[in-house]
Amino acid sequence: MTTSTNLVYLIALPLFSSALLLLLGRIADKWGHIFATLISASVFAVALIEFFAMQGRDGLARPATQKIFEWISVGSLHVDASLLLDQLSICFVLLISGVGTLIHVYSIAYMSHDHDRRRFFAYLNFFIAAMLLLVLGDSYLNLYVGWEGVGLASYLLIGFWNQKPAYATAAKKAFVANRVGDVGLSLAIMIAFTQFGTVTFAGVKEGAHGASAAALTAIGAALLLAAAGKSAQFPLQSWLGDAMAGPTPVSALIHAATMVTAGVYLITRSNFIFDASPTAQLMVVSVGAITLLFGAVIGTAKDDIKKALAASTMSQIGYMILATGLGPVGYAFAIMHLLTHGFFKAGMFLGAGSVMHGMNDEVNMRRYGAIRKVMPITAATFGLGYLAILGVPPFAGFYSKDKIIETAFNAGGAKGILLGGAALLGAAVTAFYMTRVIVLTFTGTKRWDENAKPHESPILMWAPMAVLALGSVTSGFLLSSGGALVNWLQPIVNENHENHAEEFLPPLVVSLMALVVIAIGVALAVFKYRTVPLVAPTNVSVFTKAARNDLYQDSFNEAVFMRPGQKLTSGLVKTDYKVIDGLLRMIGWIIQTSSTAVRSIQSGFVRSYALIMVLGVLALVVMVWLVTL
Amino acid sequence: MLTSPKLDYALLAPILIILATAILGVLVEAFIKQALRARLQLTISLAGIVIAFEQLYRVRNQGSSMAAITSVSIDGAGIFLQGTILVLAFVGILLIADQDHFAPQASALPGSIEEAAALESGRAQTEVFPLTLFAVSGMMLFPVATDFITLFVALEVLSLPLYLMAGLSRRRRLLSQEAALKYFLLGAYSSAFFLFGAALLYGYSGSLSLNGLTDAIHGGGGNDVFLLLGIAFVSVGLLFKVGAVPFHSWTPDVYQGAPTPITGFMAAATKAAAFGATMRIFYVGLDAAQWSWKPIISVIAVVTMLFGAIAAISQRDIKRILAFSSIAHAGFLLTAVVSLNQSGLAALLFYSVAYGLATLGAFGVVTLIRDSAGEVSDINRWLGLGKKSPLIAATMSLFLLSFAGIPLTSGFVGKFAIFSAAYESGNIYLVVVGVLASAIAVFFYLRIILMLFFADASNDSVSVVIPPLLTRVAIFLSAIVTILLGLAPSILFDVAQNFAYFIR
Amino acid sequence: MSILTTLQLLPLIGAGLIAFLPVSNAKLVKQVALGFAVLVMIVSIFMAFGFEKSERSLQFSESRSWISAFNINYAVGIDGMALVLILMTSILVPIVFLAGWNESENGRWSVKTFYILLLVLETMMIGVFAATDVFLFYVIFEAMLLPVYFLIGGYGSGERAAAAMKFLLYSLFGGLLMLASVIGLYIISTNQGGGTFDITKLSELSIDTATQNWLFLGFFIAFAIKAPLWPFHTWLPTAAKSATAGTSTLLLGVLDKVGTYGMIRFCMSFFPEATKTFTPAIITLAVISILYGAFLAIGQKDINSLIAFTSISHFGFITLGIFALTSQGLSGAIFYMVNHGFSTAALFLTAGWMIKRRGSSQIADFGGLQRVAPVLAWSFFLAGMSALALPGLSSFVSEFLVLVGSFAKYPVAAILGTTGIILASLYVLLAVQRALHGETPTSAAGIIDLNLREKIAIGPVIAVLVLLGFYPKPALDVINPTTQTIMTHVGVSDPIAKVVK
Amino acid sequence: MDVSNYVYLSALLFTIGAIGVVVRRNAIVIFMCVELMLNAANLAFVTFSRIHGNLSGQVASFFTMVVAACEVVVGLAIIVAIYRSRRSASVDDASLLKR
Repeated sequence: MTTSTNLVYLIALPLFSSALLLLLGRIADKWGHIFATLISASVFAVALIEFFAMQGRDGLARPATQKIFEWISVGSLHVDASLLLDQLSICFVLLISGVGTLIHVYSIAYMSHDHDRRRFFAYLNFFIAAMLLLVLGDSYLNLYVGWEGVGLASYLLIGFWNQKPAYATAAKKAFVANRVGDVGLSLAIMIAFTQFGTVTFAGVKEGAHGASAAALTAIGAALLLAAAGKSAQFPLQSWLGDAMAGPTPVSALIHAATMVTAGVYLITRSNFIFDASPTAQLMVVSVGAITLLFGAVIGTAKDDIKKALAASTMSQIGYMILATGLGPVGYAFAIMHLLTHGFFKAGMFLGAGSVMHGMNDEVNMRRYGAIRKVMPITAATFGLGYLAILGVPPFAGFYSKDKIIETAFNAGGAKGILLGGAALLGAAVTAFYMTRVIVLTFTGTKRWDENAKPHESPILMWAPMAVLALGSVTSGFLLSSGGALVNWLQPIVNENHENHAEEFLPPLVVSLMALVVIAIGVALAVFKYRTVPLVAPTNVSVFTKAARNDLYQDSFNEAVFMRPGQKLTSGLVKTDYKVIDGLLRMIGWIIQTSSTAVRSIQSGFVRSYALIMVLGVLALVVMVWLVTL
Repeated sequence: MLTSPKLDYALLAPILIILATAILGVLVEAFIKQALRARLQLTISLAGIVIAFEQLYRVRNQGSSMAAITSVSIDGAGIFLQGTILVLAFVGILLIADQDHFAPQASALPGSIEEAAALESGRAQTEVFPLTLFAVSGMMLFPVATDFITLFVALEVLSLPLYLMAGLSRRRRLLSQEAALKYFLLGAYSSAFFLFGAALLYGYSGSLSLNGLTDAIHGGGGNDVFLLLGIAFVSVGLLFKVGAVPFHSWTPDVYQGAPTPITGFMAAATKAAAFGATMRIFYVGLDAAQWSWKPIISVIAVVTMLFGAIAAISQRDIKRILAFSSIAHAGFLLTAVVSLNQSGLAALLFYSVAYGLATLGAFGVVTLIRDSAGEVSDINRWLGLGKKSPLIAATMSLFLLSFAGIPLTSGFVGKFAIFSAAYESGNIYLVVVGVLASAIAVFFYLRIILMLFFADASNDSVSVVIPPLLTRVAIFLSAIVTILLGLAPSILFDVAQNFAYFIR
Repeated sequence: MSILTTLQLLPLIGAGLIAFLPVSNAKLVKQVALGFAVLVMIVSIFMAFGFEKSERSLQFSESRSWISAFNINYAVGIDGMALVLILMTSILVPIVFLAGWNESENGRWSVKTFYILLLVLETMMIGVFAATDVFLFYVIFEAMLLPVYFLIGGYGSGERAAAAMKFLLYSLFGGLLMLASVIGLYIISTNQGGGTFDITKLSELSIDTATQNWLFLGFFIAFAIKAPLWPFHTWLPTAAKSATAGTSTLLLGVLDKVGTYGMIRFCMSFFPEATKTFTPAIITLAVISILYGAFLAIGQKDINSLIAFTSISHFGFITLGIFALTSQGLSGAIFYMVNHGFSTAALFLTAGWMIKRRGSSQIADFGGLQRVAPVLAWSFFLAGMSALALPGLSSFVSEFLVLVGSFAKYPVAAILGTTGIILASLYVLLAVQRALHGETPTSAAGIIDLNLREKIAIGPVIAVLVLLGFYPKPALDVINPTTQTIMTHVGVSDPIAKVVK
Repeated sequence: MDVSNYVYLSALLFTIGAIGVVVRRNAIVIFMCVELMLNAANLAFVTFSRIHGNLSGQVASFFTMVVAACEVVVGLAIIVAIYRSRRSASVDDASLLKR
């Protein structure tokens, strides 16, 4: 363990620049975007410095910590605002700041016509700060701060154009769904504190050895809920598609490359919990497997290019989650897929943004077609990303995805076959829907309006795309050559150097199987989309309908949560007035009524008053008599 | 050899001075010419009260002595109550001084030519002053009397003038006369019960004095039926005077019909005197038989507190509201009676000053709110007065808050003292009921404040007259004391505590 | 003379001074009032620096005999809890003055009266937290209702008279129940060698179980009405709807804290056994409040009643934390009180500006405010974020402490409470969406942004929320010793982590 | 004759008076019923005085008579005044003050 003094800059720089841009207001309009981009770049620089410094250290000295200040200290609960940069977090830091900087650059051009560009960059920097805090926090609570911070950033950015009610609603939906997940994280923290008396990763790890299975499973389940919320996993997946309301760079950075993968980070970071609880692991792999298919199926039916990519993201994160549930060997592959995915998916999103930029913000792929001719660079970079996500060797996805499928099969027994089968099937469907995107957008015949004048994007936009495409091509090879990433992460996620003793199938066979199903998927798509009608056909199978409707996830949520919730709310509002306040009014009414009744005794006749007195005397006498009994 | 009885004139002097002043007032009424009368009567009355108070102050340390052959016991509580009554009477007379409230010739037929003529020529009679002083003398005697004859005489001396005074209103003569009639008939009725009860107790003990009664109870052997019936009947007389349920019926009608300054004086001073006597009879005479009357008085206290609070809610006439409020307060004071401890007595002493002055102040304010036909006691027509004359509205609110027992007013301290005495004596349920009744009562006090301040003025001619100087002084004094006793109750409470004892 | 007495006297002197100013010169009145409020703030901050946080006993104590017959004293003194609450009060008052510079002008009475009432209220608000004599506390507790009553009834809007009445009746009812208990305590102390109202001495009495329970209830119901807790809450939305923004701020931000403060200061100190007996029931009420308040907040159409219901939810959290009886829960609850004060201030003040500009308090009448008045919109948004306890803002720290503190002992309650954070996001974001987002309706297009005075008013509030969110240590350091003292007194200790390292 | 019979008689008289007040309408008659009650008390005083063998009771009865006389003065004054203005001595007519 090394102490560092630089870590705080990673967060402070973007945070303060964001605050500055927001506080200065319109004064900063002219230079705000440049300033923000420079800050992001400098964060990346700091990250690189730290990375090389870490590489220079060996073994146990690699992780670096920095205590900034004592944050919360009550009773036995001590939480410092302190940061931890270890082999795992540095991967994220580099990804976030690297891709983040590229997207800053891209956005300068993409948002150039927007009146509020400065605000956009402020949000972006805020996101970077929060995301870095998420991966750098040394305790679950610090992580939680970043966790909700990125949620807020995501909310702000999805709703960047919140003058459109639908966009504002999408933002709100994302935040609320994330909050459901946050409940999970809160619970995990509470259980951890109750069990271990601490919420630092190190402390919990230490305690996990002696903890009961039930406690560990509970923490695991809670963490999984959190991950599902943030990473759009089943059953909290529904917000991601709507989140595409945000500007495309946001979709690329937050809803593809970084924030949505935070769930994977969380589970990987908590490996000591999951490794000790098979039940929790089972839940994780189930969620991963379901989501990877779920996302893939939705992806096949989306005509909105961004939503198709979003479904794909969901599915790909499903792979990562699946991998994290596979035990110590899986984490590294999950992270590897996360990193490669970060390149190719961000690249593709930026590509999509580039297409939209040239097409008057048209997102319907049925109105594209043959765009490669007018936007060759975009088409090329997108194509490279496409190959990467399919898992065509030697592109990045091949190295990461195949490993996950292979590890899934190796899980053993029926579980292994099920998981492996699901992963394999997912690969086939991925091939289908990604090919569909390519066919609909870049090849075939042009179907766009006459007034749309597609043109290649400026260099500020295509350069980042190119860099990411390069990553899509090379990252897989680089990360896996000589087990680079696996070894790098081993001290964190696989201390005991576990390996699956027996292989269900030899790696080569798995790769071949994967390639075969991918080929089938591609072929099907190419065949099916020879011709593309401008309007989506309506006489389609129930499956297509279901896929178009996101497998009815929104209808389900509406029917099960939203409408009953609304009923409950309006019911309670009525109850509050009628019952609770009504009870009070009733007391008032009773007093008022008895008061009116009492008035009638006061008849005004002196003789009746005398009679009352006589009755009073009699009552007194009776009481006296009673007392003496 | 016969010796003349030792009367201790010094101790009796305060009462005698008031009586003498009253008689002087009668003479003035008879012999002094019209134009000077009112002013002279006022001067004499106030002077008499001041001198009486001065004498009382002089003998304040000679408490614990019996006077008039043990018929009167000048003890701490007695002196304090006499002082209280004098103070209340003083303030009351300041209010009464505004002759505008009184019929120029009470005996004249309402609306008759004589009445109009008397009014026009300014030949108004001012018998109200001596009447007041006679009543005061009775009130002063009532709480110090130690035998039933003296008690009865004092009761009548205090009551008879009040019956008349209730009928003296200048406006709404019929109502005023009706009030006088009701008050008189019911008052006489209750006195008869009191007297018969006294007779029964005499039958039980063979003695007319409270001490003799106690001795007899201790000694036993008497006929318990006489004792119990006697207690019941004597209680009727006392409970009538304090306005406890079910002997309260006269209160709202008389309060409403009587001239407002008289209502104020009556409500404040009678309550002090009657509770003083009640305390003495129960503490000194019937302490030994507390098993018999404590439960009954407790029940009456409970019923009275709740009844007063609830009944007031649907009232719309300020004087009737204050009447029911006084019933509720009688309930609180009965709580102090059943506490049967020194704290209860001290609380009662303090309360009678605090409540009395606030009552005088409140009725003083009522006299100011008028239209062309005289006072407006319908609170629906008080709407928005806070806008027209904030100071008067604020003063009225102060008194109402004191009645409601809101902290920083004298009423709160009084209530607190009474409840703690009750709690101390173990009657926790009385505290709880008291608290609930206060909560109900708060409603109608606050509603008046609400009407004064938060409602818009109704479009009619109700206005606040510019107060005559003496009324202003009376209201001002009451308000000052109400606040002062709220902020620094010690100045009076310590005194009350020192004086809170009876001798046997 | 203790600095606490000075603190209480200053606003009174201010009020007295204002009474002699001409009614016509409203501006001068406001300036003098603001001057005194700022002075009080400075003195209280000065006091805070002199506060010895390691010291467990009461500080800046002063005691003078008041009503000797009952051994009632004017006794003041503060511990950490009282200190933070007094600080909050003294900081909020000038902010309220500044924020509502013109809100006194459409009232039933003069501007002068408004500020006299507010300054008197400030004296009482400081006094109620400083009092160490139960009688003194009770007196202020009840008396401070009156200025608020007149502030709501005289300067509010809508059904203000009815709202003021409901508020006062409800509070007085609770107060009277408490009076019975106060008297009970006094009598018990009399029986145990010397009647007293001194908090410290009263907490050392030995009271039998049944009596403890009854007396506890007397106090607790009063505080539950004040706080307010479900089902004693219905006065709050009505009051908040009618009161001016400044009054609402002080009512919910400070006055209602007396309820939760009292639960700690009195219920727990005097009746440790009863506290334990009633804890399950109270925890249940607290959880119901959290969820109920949140649901009702979601269902509100009026922006002020929405804020009121969010507060009911938050008071649920505070109560949960208090009665969880762990150091995290208790410290969290105390810290929550402070944060809620500022957070609610931000909400009410910004909402007040919105309402004043738009002339309506219906959320539906707003829209697209972010485009028209960005600073106002941002302020409201941040206030909303504070209400939903966003990490980085101080309310998060306290909400987390409350939940983590109660989880150890009452896991079900804590889990249910945690779901409240989802509901919180709903009620805040629904309002934000309706008011700030979407197209700007033409009727709301003329809304102008905050002026400099308003910015100066809201700035410190948000700054406090952010600063204490990042660095709560100064506050927690002061609060923690109080927490420890109370826990020791009640006789509970924190649950020990199951797995010991 | 047994002296206790006088006590019974006084009780009877008192009861008659008490009931009379309730059932009669004429103010004068009501007032006379009250006087009857006072006299019943007097009788009781005197009887008890005899029983106990002291004079206090007899003294009391003298006082009562004097007081009753005063009461008559005041009472009649009021009744006459109200009769003059209402031309009726029925107490039921004087019932404006109510509720």
